[in-house]
Amino acid sequence: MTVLREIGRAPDPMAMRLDTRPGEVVDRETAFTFYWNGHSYPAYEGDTIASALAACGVRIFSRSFKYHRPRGLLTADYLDPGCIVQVDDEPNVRGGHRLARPGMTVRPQDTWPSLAHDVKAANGLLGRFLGPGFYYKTFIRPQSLWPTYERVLRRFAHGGEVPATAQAPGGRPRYDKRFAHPDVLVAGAGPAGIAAAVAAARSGAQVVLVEEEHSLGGHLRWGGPADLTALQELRDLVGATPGIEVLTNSVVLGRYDDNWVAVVQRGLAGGAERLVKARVKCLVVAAGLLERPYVFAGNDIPGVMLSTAVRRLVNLYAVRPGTRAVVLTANPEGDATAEDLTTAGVQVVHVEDARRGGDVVRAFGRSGVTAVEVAGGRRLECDLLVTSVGWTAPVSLLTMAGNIPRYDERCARFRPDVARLPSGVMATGGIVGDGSTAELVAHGEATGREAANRADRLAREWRTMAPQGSGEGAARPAPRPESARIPELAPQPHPELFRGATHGIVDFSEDVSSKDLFTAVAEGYRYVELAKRYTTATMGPAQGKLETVNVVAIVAEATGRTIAETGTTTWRPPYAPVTLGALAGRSREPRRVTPMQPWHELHGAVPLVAGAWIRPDHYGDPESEVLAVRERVGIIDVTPIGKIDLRGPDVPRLLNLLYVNRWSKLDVGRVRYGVMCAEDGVVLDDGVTGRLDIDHYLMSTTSSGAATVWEWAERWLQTEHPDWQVQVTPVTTAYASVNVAGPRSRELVQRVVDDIDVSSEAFPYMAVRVGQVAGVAGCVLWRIGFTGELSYELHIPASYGLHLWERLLEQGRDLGVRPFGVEAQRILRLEKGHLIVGQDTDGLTRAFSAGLAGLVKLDKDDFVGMPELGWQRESGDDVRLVALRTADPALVPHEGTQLIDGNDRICGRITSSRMSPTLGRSVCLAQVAEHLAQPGTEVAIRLTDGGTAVATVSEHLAQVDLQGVRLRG
Amino acid sequence: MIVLTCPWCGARDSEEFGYVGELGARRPDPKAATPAQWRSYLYQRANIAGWTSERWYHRMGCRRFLTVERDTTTNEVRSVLDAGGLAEDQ
Amino acid sequence: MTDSAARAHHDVAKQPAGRGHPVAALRRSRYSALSLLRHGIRGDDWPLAWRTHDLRRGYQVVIVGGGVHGLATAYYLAREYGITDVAVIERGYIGGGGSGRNTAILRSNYLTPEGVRFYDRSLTLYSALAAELNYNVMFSRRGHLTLAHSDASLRTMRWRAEVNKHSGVDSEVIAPDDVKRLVPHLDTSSEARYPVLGALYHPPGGIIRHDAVVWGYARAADSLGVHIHQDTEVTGIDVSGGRVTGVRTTGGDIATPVVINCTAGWSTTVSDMAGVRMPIQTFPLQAAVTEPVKPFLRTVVVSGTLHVYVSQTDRGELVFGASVDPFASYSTRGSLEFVEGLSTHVLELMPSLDKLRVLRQWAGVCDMTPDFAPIMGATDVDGFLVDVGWGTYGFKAGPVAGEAMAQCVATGATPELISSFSLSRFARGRLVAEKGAAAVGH
Amino acid sequence: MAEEVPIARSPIVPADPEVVAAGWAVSGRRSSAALRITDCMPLAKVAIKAPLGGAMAHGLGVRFGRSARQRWEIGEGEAVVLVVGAGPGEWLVLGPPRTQDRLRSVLCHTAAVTDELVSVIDLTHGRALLRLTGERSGDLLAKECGVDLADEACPDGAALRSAVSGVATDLIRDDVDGADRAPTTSYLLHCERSSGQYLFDSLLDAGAELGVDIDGYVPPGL
Repeated sequence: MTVLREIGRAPDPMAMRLDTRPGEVVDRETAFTFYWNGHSYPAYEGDTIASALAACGVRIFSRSFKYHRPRGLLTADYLDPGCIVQVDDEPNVRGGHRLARPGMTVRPQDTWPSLAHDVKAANGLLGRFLGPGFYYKTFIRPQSLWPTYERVLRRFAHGGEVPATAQAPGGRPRYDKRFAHPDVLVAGAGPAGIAAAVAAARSGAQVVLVEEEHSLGGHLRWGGPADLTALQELRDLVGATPGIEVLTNSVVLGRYDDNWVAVVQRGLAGGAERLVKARVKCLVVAAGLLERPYVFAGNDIPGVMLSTAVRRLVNLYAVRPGTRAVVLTANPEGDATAEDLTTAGVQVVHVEDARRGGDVVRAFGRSGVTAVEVAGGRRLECDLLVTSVGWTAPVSLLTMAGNIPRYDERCARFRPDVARLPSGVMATGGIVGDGSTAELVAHGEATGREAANRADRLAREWRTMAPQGSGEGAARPAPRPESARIPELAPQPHPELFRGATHGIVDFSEDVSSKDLFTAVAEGYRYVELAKRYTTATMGPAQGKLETVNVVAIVAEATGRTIAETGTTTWRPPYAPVTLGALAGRSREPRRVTPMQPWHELHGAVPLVAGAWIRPDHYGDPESEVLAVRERVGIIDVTPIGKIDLRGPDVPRLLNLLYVNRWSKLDVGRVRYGVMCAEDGVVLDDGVTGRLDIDHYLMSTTSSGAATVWEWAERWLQTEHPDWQVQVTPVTTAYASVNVAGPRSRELVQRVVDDIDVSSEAFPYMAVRVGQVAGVAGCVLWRIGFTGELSYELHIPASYGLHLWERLLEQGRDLGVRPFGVEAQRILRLEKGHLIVGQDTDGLTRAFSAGLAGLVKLDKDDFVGMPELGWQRESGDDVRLVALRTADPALVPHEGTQLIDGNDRICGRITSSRMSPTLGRSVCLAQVAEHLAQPGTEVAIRLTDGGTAVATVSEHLAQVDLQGVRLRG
Repeated sequence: MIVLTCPWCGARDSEEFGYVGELGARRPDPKAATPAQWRSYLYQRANIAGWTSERWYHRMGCRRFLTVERDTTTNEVRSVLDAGGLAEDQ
Repeated sequence: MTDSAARAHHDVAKQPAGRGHPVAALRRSRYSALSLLRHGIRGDDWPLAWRTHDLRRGYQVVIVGGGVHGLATAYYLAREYGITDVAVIERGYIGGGGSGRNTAILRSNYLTPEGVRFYDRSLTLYSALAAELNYNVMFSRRGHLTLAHSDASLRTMRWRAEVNKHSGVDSEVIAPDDVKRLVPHLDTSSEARYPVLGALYHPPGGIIRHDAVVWGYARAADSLGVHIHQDTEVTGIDVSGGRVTGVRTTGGDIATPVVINCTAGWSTTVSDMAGVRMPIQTFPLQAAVTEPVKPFLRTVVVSGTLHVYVSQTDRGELVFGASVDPFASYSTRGSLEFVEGLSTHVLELMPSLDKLRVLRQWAGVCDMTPDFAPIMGATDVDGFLVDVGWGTYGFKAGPVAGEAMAQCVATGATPELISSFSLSRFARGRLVAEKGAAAVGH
Repeated sequence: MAEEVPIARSPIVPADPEVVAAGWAVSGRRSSAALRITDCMPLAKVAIKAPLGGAMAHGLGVRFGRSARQRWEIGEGEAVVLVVGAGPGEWLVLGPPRTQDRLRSVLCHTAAVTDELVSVIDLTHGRALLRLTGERSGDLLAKECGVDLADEACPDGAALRSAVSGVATDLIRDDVDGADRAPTTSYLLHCERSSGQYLFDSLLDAGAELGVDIDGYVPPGL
C-alpha cells in the first residue's frame, strides 16, 4: 500500500536540508548514517531521529492506534505522538527527542504489512463503528467467542517490543541513583528558569537547574536574532555563576510530599540513566508553555504541524518542513513562523489569521496534506498546514503540590493559582504568564532570590535540629532580608481556539476524536474523568500534555458547561515516562553471611535463602547428615540465631513480661526455654535465655525473629516501662554459633574447650558456661537440644568462627564428625517434636494451640497476651498441634495438605512432614481441630492427588527419645 | 518520602523509620479487663482523617520510639517527640 | 434473623415483589454487534447509559458509595427482590474510588474455605456478567500465578492449593519449568536473588475492565429504576432509638430505614456518622502502568515475597500493583519509593523489561482489617448495614458482595456465605484465618 | 589444652595480597588512588550504654552526634581512642588493635565508681568497620545514603546513624591528613558484622565511576 511504500522508500539524501541557519544545533562537520525501516539514512551530529529523517523527506513515521491512519510530525519534540519508534531493542523511543547515533537501527512500531487488508479496512470502513467503547457494546454473545475476539483486540495493541531476555551485562545500560540536597531546584531552563537559577546561586544557594531538552534556552533557541543574543548572554551567565549544577536531557519526574523531587538524567555515557532523588528546600517550576493542537477534520494528516514544530525543524535542525504552506495563526509565534518559512524558502501560500475570525475548516489528503479549506470555503493547495492556536501551561508539578489551576478565558488556558502554592514551591516564566524576554528574566530573578531566602530559612531550621553540627563552623551568615516583591507577569489576551467547525482528532496517540467525546457525553459519561476513561482520551504515551485541555473544552462544549465548570483532570506522576531501569537503579539487595560461609561454599553447601541470610541447606545428603548426628556427632552453623545482651536489675521483670512462662527464679549459669506471644495470644517467637551473671542475661531468638524481638523488647521498655533498669544490646553476629550435636558431642567439645569442665555433673542439661574455646576467650556455651541429642551450642567471638569450625572438624575426624545443614536440623527437630514458629504455628495460632500449655503461667501478675490465653484455655474449641502417624509408614504427605473429617470438611492440616531416617518412617506435625486431638484418634489426609490416607494422632509430639534421655545423658 | 524531624537525629526520610500505628486506648489491666475491653484495645481504631497521634520507631537512626503528630490527609508532620520522655538534659 | 436485618426486611417487604426484567428494560438500548452496526450506519446517538434524577425526600434503601459494591448491591436488590426504591449516593463520579483505581485482577485461590467459597461465587458471577448486564466487561481468564521464592512460601502455596481443590477450585502447585513455559520473560535461573522455586497456578484467575463493571452495573440498575446520584456527599446519618431514620447529603436530606455503607477508604468516617466504631485503618494502595508494548505476558504474575503483581492489558500496557503503603494515610498522591521498589522487584523477576517506561502511577485508599477479611452485614444500629473493610481485595468481590448484601436487606437474614465476616467477630475474638496466610512463611 | 590465640578474620575477604597484622588477616594492598576504601576491622570496638546526663556520660565527654579523639590511660600505657556519641545514651569507643580488653576494663572500672547502670560490651568482632577516604567520598556516599553530608551539615567530627545501602550504619566524619598534610575528607562506616561484605561491595560498585580503589589496612589505622 502507498503508505508502506512511502515508509520503505529509499532515502533521498538531505533533500529537505536547508543552508546553515543562525541557531542551528546540527554539526555539519560530523555526518554519519543510521538505519530506518531497513534503509540507511544520513544524519548530522545533533540531529534527532525525526529531524534526520525529515531532512531526507520522510513524512510518515507511524500508524495510528485504531484506524491505522498514517502519522507524521506534529510537535517535533519529545511529546510528538506521530514519531514513537523502536530503536534496537528499546520500545517507544521518542523520535522527536532522541538524538540519532551512528549505526542505530530504527523501526516503525505499528505498521503491519501482514495486516494490510485489516488496515485498509480500518482506514476505509470500520471507523464509523469503532466509536468510543465499541468493545463494551459487542462481543457479548456468544460468550464462548469472547476469547477469540480478545485475541484480535490484542493484535491491535500499540507500541514496540521488549526482548525476552536481558542484554548481556556489558551491553546493558548502567542505571544509577544518587541523593541530592539542593537549596533550590529549578525545573525548566528557559529564560525565566535560567534567570531564577542564577539569581538563587548569587544569593548563596546551591542550585540544580534541570532541562528536559538537550540544551538550555527554551523557546529562545528557535527565535530571531534578538532571542539568540539573549540566549547567549543567559548561557554565559550560567557558566560564570558558581553553585549551579546543570542537568540537560533530564526531567523532573515528580514533586512528592515534603518536596521530595525525582529527576531522571537520560542519555549519559553508554545510554546510562541516573535517578536523582532530591530533598529540595525550594522548588522553582519554570516549565514554560506547550503549544496546543487544533481540532478539525484532517488535523492528523502528515503535514499538519504546530508552529513550534516548524520553528524547531527550520531553525534548530535546518530542515524544510514542506514546500507550499498555509499558516493558521492566533498569536505572534504563529506570525513569526510564517516569516521563518519564507526565509527557509517555503512558499507561504496563505496566512489565515484567527484574531480576525480566520479559521481552518478541514485538511485534505491521506498520506500527506494536499489542500486546506479555510473559513469562507476557500480551498488552498499545499503540503504543509501550520497551526498556532494557543498554549497549555504544564502545571502538573504544581498540581502534585496540591495546587488547583484555574481556567483564564482571557488567555485561553489553565493557569496555576500561584497565590496558593506551598512555601516550598514557586513558579516563574510562561507557566505563570506572558512577557518579553526582559520581563520573563526579571520575574525569574526575583523568584530565584526569594527561593534562595526560603531555602535558607528551612536550612537553618534543619541545622538547629541536627545534633552532629560542630557548634562552631556550622553557623551560616546572618539571614538575608526579605527580597523585593516579585513583579507581575500578566498573561496576554488570546482567542479561545480548541475545536473548529468540524470534528477531528483530540488524542493522537489514542485515535480519539471530538465526535467520540460528544458521543460519550451523550451516553451519560458527562464528567471529564468518565469521558476520559470511556474514550481513553489522554491515556496514551503523551500523558495528556497535548490533549487534556482540548478534552476539557470539548466535554464542556458537549455538556453546555463552561470550561471552568467542567474543570481540569488530575495530573499524576511521572511528569515524563521513565524506564523501570532508572527507577530500579543498581540492584541492591542486602545479603548476610556467617564467618563460615567461605568454608560452606568450598564444600558444596546448597544455599538456602532465608530472608537476607544465605545459609547451607545441606551438603548433598541431608539424610546421612541426620544419621551422623543421631549415631555420632554433627556440627551446624547456627550463627543467624538471634542473640540479645540484657543487663540491669529489672531484666527478670522484662523476661516475665515478654515470655509466657516464669523467670523470677533462674540461677546464674542456667538457661531456660521461653515462648513469646503478642497481645492477641498468638505465638510470636521462641528461644532460650541464659543467666550469665547477677544482672546479665543472654537471650536467643529465632533467626528470622531476631530484629523483631529486639524491637519488641525496646518497645515495651521505652513506651510502657521507661522506669525499668534494663539495657538491651543486639549481639547476634558478635558471635559465630556452632551447635555440636550427637552422642559423641561431649567428647568433641571436650577437645576444643580450654578451661571448662563439660562433664555431665559440672555442665548439666540447660546450663550455660563462659570460658575459652580453641584458644579464644569470652566464649559462651550452653547445653540445649533442639535436635533431641546431647548437644552444646558454642558461641565464639565471630572473627574466630571459621577457626572453631575447622578445629571441630579436625578434632572430630576420628569421632566421625560431620557438618549438617538446615534441612537435617529440620528433620532432627521434627523427629523430636520441636515446633518451628511460623511453620507449625501461623498468624492465628495461640499458645494453647501450639502444645505449649505446660509453659503458660496464667497466675503471673502480667505478661503480653495473658488475657487472651486465659480465655483460650476456657474456650475448648480451637486447634491443637499434634504428631501424626500415617498408617502407611512410607507415606510423606506434603506440608500444607489438609485433614478431612467425616463430613468431608477440612479439620486441620499437615504443618511439617519428612521421612525420618532414624525411624525409617514418615513423621508429621499437624494442626487439628481440638475434638480430634486425642491420642489414638484417626484422621483422614486428603492427598494432593485427591486420594485419602489414614493417620493416627500420636501420644507425644516427640517420636524419638520420648523421655529425653539422650538430651540429659 | 516524607520528612520526620526526629528529636534526636534531626530531619530524616520516613524510610528510616518504622510505623507502629495510631496511639489507641491505653492497655487495660490484664487481670481486670473484660474480653470486650481487651479486644477493643486490640482491634478498634479511631482511624481519623486529619491530625492524628501515632507511634513511630527510628529503626535506622537513634532507635527510639517516637510520638508523631501527623495529618493523615496531607501527611504533614507537626511534632515528633521521644515516646519515653527521654531527653539529652536529664 | 438479626434485628437490623429484620427491621430492614420489615420495611422493604411492603414492596410489591416480582423480579425485575433487565433484559426487557434494556431493550430500548440493547448493545450488540447489530445495534453497533445500525448506529454506525445511521450515525445517531446511543441513549443514556444511566439517567440523572432529582433527589427524592425518601428512599427505602440508601446505599452510600457508587462503586462496584454499592452499584452491585443496588442492582441485585432490584433484580433479585424487586426492591427498586433505592438511591446510590456517590460523592464524586461513579467508579471514581477503589473501583477505578484497582488493578482489576480476579481470582478465588484464597486460603480459608470460607474465603475460597466466597470468592469463587464472585468469579462465577463475573464470568456471566457480560451477558447478565448486556455490557462487555471484558473478563479475560488468563490464569494467575503466585510465585514462591522460598520453601516457606512454597508451603503456603501448597496449603492454598489443597484448600482450593477441596472446595472445587482449580489451583495447583507447579514447578519452575512450567512457570517458565507460562511466562518466558521470567528469570527462573538459580542465580536470581529470589529464585523461583515453584508457583501456585490458578487457571480461572484473570483480569477484567474495571470501569466496564461499574458502568455495566450502573446502566442495569438504572434501567430497573434505581436512582444514581453523583456529585452528592453524605454529611450525616440520622439515628434515633438505635434505628436509622435518614441520611443527610449535600443534595438534601433523605428519610430512609435502611442505609448500607458501601464505601472504601472512608468507611470509618461514614460508620462514625451512625455511631458505629470500626476495627479499620486506612492505608493507600498504589499502582502504576507502563507504556503499551506488543503482548508478551499472558498470565497474571504475583510475587508475595517481592510485593508485586503484574499483568498486561489487551491494550499492551503492563499494570503493576503492590502491597499497601508502609503507614496509614488518606492521601492518594503516589510516592516515589513505591515506583522505585516496584521497578526493582519487577526487574528481579523480568530483567529484560529495563527499558520499558512507567507512564502513570496512582493510589487508592484501602480499609485494612486486623484479619485481612471484610466486615459485612448488620451492626448494633438497626437498619445500618456495612459492606466494608475490603482491604486490597474488594474489587474481586463486587458481585458476590452485592448479591449477599441485597439478600441481607431483602430477607432479613445473614447469608451463610458471609456469616464469618460479621463485625461482631472481633469482640468475640473469632478472626478469619486469612491472616494465617499473611503471617506464615515470610 | 590451651593454645595460641588464632588469627582473627574480618567479615570482608581481604584483597590480595593477604597479610597478617596485629593478629588479623588483612589486605596488604597499597593504593594511592584519590578515593580509597579500607577495611579497618582490626580496630578495637567497645559499645557503651549509660544514662543520659549521668556521671558516665559526663566522663565520656562526647554528646550524641559528635565524636572526639582522646588519649586514655589503659592499663600499662596510653592509647589514642575515638569516642563516638553513637546514640542517645549510647557510645562507641574505637581504639588501636588488641586494646579491646584493656578498654573494657578501664570503662568497667569507671562505671563501677558511678552507681549507674552501665553496659560495656566488646563488639570488636561483632561489627564491620570501613574507612572511606578522598575528596569525593561524599559524592560516593550520596549514592547510598540519604542524609545531607555537606560540610555545613556534617562537619569533621560529626557522627550519625542512618541507612547506607539499606544497612543501618554509624557514619563518622573523621578527616585525615592528606599527602600535603592538608586534611582530606574521610568517613568511618560501622555496621553489624554479617552485612559487612555486602556494604563493602556495594560501596565499591557505587564508587566505580569515581575511581574508588581498595587500600589495605596498616596499624593502627586510627
